[in-house]
Amino acid sequence: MVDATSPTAGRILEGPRGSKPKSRLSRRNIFLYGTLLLVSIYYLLPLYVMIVTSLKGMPEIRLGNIFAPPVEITFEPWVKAWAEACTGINCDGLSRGFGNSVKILIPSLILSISIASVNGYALANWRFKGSEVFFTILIIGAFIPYQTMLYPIVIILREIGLMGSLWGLVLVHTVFGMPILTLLFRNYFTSLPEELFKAARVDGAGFWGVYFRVMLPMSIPIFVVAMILQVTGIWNDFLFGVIYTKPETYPMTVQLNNIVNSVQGIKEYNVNMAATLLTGLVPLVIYFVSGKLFVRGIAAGAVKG
Amino acid sequence: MKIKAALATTAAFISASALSAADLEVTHWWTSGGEAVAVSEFAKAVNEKTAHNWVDGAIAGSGGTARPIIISRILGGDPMAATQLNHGRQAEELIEAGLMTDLTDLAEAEGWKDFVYPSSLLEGCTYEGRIYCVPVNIHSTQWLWLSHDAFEQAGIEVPKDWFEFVAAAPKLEEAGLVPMAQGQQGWQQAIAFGALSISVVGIDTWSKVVVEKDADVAGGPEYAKVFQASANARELARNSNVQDWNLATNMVITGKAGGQIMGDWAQGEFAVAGQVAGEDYTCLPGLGLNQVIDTGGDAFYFPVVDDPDVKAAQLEMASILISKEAQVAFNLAKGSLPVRGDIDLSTANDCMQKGLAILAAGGVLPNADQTLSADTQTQIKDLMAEFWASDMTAEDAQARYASIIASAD
Amino acid sequence: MNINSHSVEVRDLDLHFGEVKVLQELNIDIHEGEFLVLLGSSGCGKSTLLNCIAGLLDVTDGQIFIKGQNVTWKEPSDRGIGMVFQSYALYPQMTVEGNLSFGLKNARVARDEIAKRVARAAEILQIEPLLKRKPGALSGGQRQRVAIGRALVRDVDVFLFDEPLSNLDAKLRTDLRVELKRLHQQLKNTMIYVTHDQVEAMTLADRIAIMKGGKIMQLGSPDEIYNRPQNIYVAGFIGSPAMNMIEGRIDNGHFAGHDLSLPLDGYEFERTDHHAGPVAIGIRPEHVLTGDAVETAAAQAEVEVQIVEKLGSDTLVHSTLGSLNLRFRMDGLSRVTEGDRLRIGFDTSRASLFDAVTETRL
Amino acid sequence: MTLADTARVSDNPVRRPKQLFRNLSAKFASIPMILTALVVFVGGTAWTVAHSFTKSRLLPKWDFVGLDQYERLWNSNRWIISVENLLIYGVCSLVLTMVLGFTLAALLDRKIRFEGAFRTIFLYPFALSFIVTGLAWQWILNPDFGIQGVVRNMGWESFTFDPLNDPDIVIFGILIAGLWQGTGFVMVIMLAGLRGIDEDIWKAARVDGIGITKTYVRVIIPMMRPVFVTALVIIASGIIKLYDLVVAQTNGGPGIASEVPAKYVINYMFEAQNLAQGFAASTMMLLSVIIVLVPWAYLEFGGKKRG
Repeated sequence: MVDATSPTAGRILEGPRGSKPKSRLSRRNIFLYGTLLLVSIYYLLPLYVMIVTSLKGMPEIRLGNIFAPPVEITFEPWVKAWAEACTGINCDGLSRGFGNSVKILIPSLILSISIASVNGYALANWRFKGSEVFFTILIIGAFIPYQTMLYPIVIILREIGLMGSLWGLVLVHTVFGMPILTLLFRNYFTSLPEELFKAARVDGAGFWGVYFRVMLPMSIPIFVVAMILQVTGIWNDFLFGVIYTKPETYPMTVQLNNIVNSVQGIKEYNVNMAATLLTGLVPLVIYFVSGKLFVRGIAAGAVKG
Repeated sequence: MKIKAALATTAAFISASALSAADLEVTHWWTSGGEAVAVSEFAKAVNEKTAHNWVDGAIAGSGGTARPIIISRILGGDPMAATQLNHGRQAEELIEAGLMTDLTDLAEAEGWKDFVYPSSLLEGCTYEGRIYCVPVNIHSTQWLWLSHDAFEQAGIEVPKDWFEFVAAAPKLEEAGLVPMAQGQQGWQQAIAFGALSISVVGIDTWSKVVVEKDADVAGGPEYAKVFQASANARELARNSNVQDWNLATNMVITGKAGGQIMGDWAQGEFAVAGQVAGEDYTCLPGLGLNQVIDTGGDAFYFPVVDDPDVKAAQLEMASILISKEAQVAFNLAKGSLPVRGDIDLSTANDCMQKGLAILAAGGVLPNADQTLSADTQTQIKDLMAEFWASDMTAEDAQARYASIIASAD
Repeated sequence: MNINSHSVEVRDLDLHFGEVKVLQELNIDIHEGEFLVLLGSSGCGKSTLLNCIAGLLDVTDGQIFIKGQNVTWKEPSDRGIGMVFQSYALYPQMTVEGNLSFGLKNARVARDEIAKRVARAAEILQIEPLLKRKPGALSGGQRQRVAIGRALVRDVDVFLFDEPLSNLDAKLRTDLRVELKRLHQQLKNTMIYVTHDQVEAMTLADRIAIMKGGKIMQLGSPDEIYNRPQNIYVAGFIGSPAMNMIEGRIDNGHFAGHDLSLPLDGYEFERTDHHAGPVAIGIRPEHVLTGDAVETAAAQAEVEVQIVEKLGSDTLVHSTLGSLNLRFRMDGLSRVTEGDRLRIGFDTSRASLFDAVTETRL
Repeated sequence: MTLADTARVSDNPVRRPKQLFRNLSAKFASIPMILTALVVFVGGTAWTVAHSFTKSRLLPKWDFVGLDQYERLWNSNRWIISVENLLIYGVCSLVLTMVLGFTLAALLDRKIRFEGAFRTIFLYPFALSFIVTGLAWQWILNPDFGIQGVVRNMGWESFTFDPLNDPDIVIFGILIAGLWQGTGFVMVIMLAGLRGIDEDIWKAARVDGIGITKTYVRVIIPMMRPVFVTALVIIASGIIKLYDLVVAQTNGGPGIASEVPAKYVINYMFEAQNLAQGFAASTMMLLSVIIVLVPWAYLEFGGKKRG
C-alpha cells in the first residue's frame, strides 16, 4: 500500500491521514493518483463507449473500433431512440414511457419512503414485543428473488382489488423497497442520541409528535439517501413495471427492453445505446447532482449498526 | 364480400345491445422487422373494419419474457382483450380454469371447421370439444436457408439437401465464410436438432420418440445418427457467434454464412432485405431430405373479461383474424402459411409455395408444442444449449436425451 | 400520616431485561422538596431507576407514585416531571425559545402563558440573550442551562437530572453545581439527581441513595453515608482516598487483627457488641491520628511511609504496617518523606465495624 | 408499609395495562411492516414452498407429489451448474466488492484532490440498471468490436480476451460487469464508515508507530464492523438475486455455462411452465439463505438491547 509508514520527523504532526504532501510528485502520490486514474478508466469506459457509440452512424460502427471517437457526430440515434424507435407497431420511441415512469415514480417514492421511515423509527425507538422478529423477516425478505414472489403477489393484489392499477404497482415497490430502506432508517434513527427521544417524550410528544417534530427535521440526510436509492430502484425496474401496468402506461424501461430486444433487420447499436442512456438519464442526473448529499447521508448514520 | 358476411354472422349472435367502440389491448411478442409488419396488418384490419381500436401491447424478447406477463395479468383478474400464445398445450390450464373465452359458437357460425387446414390446427385450439383460440398462421421449423451469394463466393453449386451442404462446408470455410449460421440460444439449437432428427431418421422413427415417447428408440442406434449429424452441425457453426436468430439469418442474407436451419419466419427477414427466393436464397423444407413440415404456429386467445363492450369486440376481432383478407396480408408479411385451405396464395413466393405444396400433399407433422410439454421442451433446450456450446460427445447427449424422453409428458 | 410529605415513592420495583435483573425489589420514598442523589458506579441501575420514574422505561413489576398518584403506567409527560439529560438533548433544529416551549405547546398551554414561563425560566437561568439562537451556536454550559430551563418551564413538582454535569469541564461543573444548589433553594422542588461523582452527591444532596447491582445499598444524609456507612460497599465507595479496611475479630471489647488491638469503648454498636465471627474495621484516612494527637490515642502503632502525595491543603501518606496497607491524611505542611517511620494512633469512636461475612455494619 | 400506604395502594389499583395496548401508536404504525413481513414474505414464501411439493404446471394446483421436484432438481445438470456459478460469483463478488470498495474508500480518504470527481466516477454505475450494465459490457467484451478486436487491430493478432464466449470463464465476464455496477455503492458505505472513525485513533496508531496498512487491517477494519455488516447485507442480497445481468449479458450462455439459480427458477416457472419445479428451486435458494442468515440475523439484530 501507500508508503507513508516511515516515521520521518514532522510527519507525525501533519495529521492522521497523510494530509497534503510536500512534493506533488512524491512516490506516494504517483502511486495514489495512478491507482485512482487506472480504476477510473475501468469505471468510465462503458459510459464512454455508450456515449461515443450513440453519436456514430451505423456504417461507422460496423468499421469496428468501439473506442474510437465518432468521425462524424450525429444525433440521429438519439432522436430515433426518443421519438421514432419501434416496438411492434408503435413507433414513438421512449418518449411515451418517460411520463409513465414519472407517474409511477412519484407516488411509489413517497409511499415507500414514508412507510419505511416510520418502520425504522418504530424499530429504533418504540420497540415492542416481536418487532425485531418482523424486522428479521423483512431482512431475509431482501434475499428473496422477486420473481419467486410474482404469483403470490398477483394473488394478493387480485384479492385486494389493486391488480392492474397504478396503486398496485406503487404497493409492490413499497413492499420490495421496504427491507433495505427500513434497515437504513432503523440504523439512522438508532444512531441519533437516545436522550433526545427521551426529552421529547418528557415534553409530552407522542409517537407521531416525536417523529414529525423531532426526528424528521433531523433526518434530511437519510431521506436523501433513501430517495436516491428508491429513484434508482423504481426507475430501473422492469419486471414489476411490465407485469403490473398496461401498454399505455408502460414505464421507460419496458420500452427500452422493447427497443433493444426488437431486432429489426440489423441491431442498431447506436440507437440502443442512445435509448439506454436516455433511460438511465434520470438516475444518472440525480447521482451527479446529489452524489455529495448521498455520501453525506450514508455517513450521517446509515451505516451504524 | 366474405368478410362482410362473416361480420354479419358475428353480429347476429352478439347481443343486440348497441356496439360501442372499445380499446382492445393485444399482447404479443412479435417485434422483429417482418413480425412487426405482419402484426400491423392485423391492427389495420381491426381498426378499419370495426369501430374498435387495436392497442398494441408488444413485449419484446421471446415468449419466455412475455408469457409470465400475460399469465400474471390473466390470473390477476386484469386481462388484456386478446393475446398471442402458441396453441397446443400451453393454454390448457388457463382454459380449464375458465379464464379463456369460448369461441365455439362463433366458429360454428362461421364454419371454421370447413376451411381451416390442416384440421390439426383447430384441434390445437379445442379443449373438451370446445374451441378457445383462433389459429392465425402455420409455422414450420424444418427449413434450411441457403445463401446464393456465399456459394458463389466459394465457387460451388447451391446444395440440394443437408448432406450436400455438409459436403460443401470445407469449400465455404476456404472462402473465409462461416458454413452454418446458428444463433447461440437453446431454442434455436433445439430447432436445428428437431429439423435434423426428422430429416435424418424419417417420420416413423421420429414419431416413436417425439409422439410416443419411446426412450429405447431415442437411445437406440437409429437416433445415434441424429446426434452425429448434430455434432457435425456444431462443427459447421463453430464460428457463428451471434445470439439472435435474425442476426444469424442476416449472416445468410449478407452472404457471410452458407446456410442456417431456422423456421419459416426467417423468410420475413429475407423479404425485408429485399431478397427473392430462388434468386438470392434457397429454402429447403425438411432440409431437402424428407418432404415434411410441422404445423405449429401462433394463435390468439381471448381472456374472459367483464366489460360487455370488450366481450363483443373480442368476437369481432376473432372473426377478423381468421378472415381471408387478414390471413393473406398477415401471412405474406410474416412468411408463414395461412390457416385456411380455401385461399389462393398465388402472390406467395417460392418458399411459401413449397410449403403449401407439402401441406397439400399431406406431409404434415404435429408440432412439438402439441406433442411435448413446455417443461420437456425446456429440458431439451437446456440439453441442446449445453451440447452446442461444449464438446459433449454425441453419445453423452443421446443418453441424456433418452432420459428426458423417458420422463417426458 | 401526611401523604403529601412523600413526593415520589417507589414500591417493590423490578425491572428485567430478559434474564438480566437490572432493578430488584427496589423501595424508596422521596420527600417533598427533597434533593435526592442516586449515586453509584456505572451499571448500578441508577439511571435506569431514574428512567423508570420518568416513565421512559416500562417496569417489570412494582409501583411508582408521584404526589400520591400512581403513575406506574402513565406517559412521561403526564407525571409532572421535568428531566435534564447528560448530553443536554436539545432539539437541534429549534431555537432556544423553541426548545423551552416545545413541551408547553404539546400540553396546549396558552400562548401568553408560554411566553411568560419561558421569560421567567430564561431570567432565572440568565439565558435571555440566547433565546433566538439554535443549540449549535451555544457553549456547553449554555446548553446545559437551556436543558435545565426546559425542565423549569414545565412548572413541575419533580425534577429529574441524569448526570447533567458530566459533559462539562471541571471549572464549569463546579460553577453549575453551585447554581443548581441555589436553584433548589429558590424553587424548593423535589429533585432526583443521578451522578457517579461523589463530590456532587455530597455537596448537593439532602439524602443520597447509593446503589449497586440494582439495589439500594444505603439511603441517608451525606453525613450518615459518610460517617455511618451501613456496609462495606458504601464504606469503600464513599470517601477519597478510600477507607482503610482491616480484617480481624472482636475479642473482649477489642478489635484484634494484624497485630493490632484496638479498644472499642467509644464505638456505638448498632446491633450487637458480641460478634464471634470475622469482622472488618474501617477507618477513614483522616481519622488516623498523627503528630501530637497520637499520644491521646488508646491504640498506637508504627508504620513505614511508602508514598507521599502533597495535595496542598493536606498530605496523603501511603504506608505499610507489616502486611497491611494504611492510608492517612496529615497537615499540608508536614514534612514526611518516603522511608520514614511514623507513629500513628487510632480513634475507634469514629471507625466503622462490619461483619466480614454479611458485610453489614455492626 | 404503613396502613395508610396499604389503603392507598388498594384504593388505587393500577394494574399493568394489557401488553397488546402498550405502545399502541408504534404498533399501529408498524402494520404495513407487519403485513409485509407476514403476508408477503412469510405468506408468499409458505405458498411457494407448499406448491413446490405439487406438480403445478402453468397454474398453481394442489397435486401433491412429495419430493419429486427436488429429486429432479438435483439431477438437473443445469441446476448444478447454476449453483456452482452462483457460488463462484458470490464468493468472488463478495470478497472483491468488499476489498475494492474498501480500498477505493481508503484511497479517497487520504485527503486527495478531486475526491468528489473520483467518487462520482466510482459511484455513477450504481445508478444504472443491471440490464444497462449487461448490455454495455456485452458490447465492450464483444470479441469483434470490443477490447479484443481493438487490441488485435493494433497489431497484437494473438491477443485473446473473450470471456463471454468461453464457458470456462464466462462467469468472470459477468463478474467484471457486476463489480463495475456495485462497488461504487459499497465504496460510499465504506467511505462513510472511515469518516466516522475518530481522528484520535489515527493519531494513536501514528504514535505507536503502526504502519498505515497495519492500522487499517488491525484497528480500523475491526472498528467498522457495523459498516461491513450493512455492506454485506446489501451485497449478499444482490448476489442471490443475480438474474438481469446474466440475461442481458449472456442469457446463460454459451450453452448453459453462465446459468444462475434465479434464472433457473424463472425459466422453469414461466418458460417451461413448470411452476412447481421453479418453486422447488427457489425453495432451495431460500433454504440456503435462511441457513446462513437466520442465526446471524438473530445475533445481529435480535438479541441487542439499547441503553
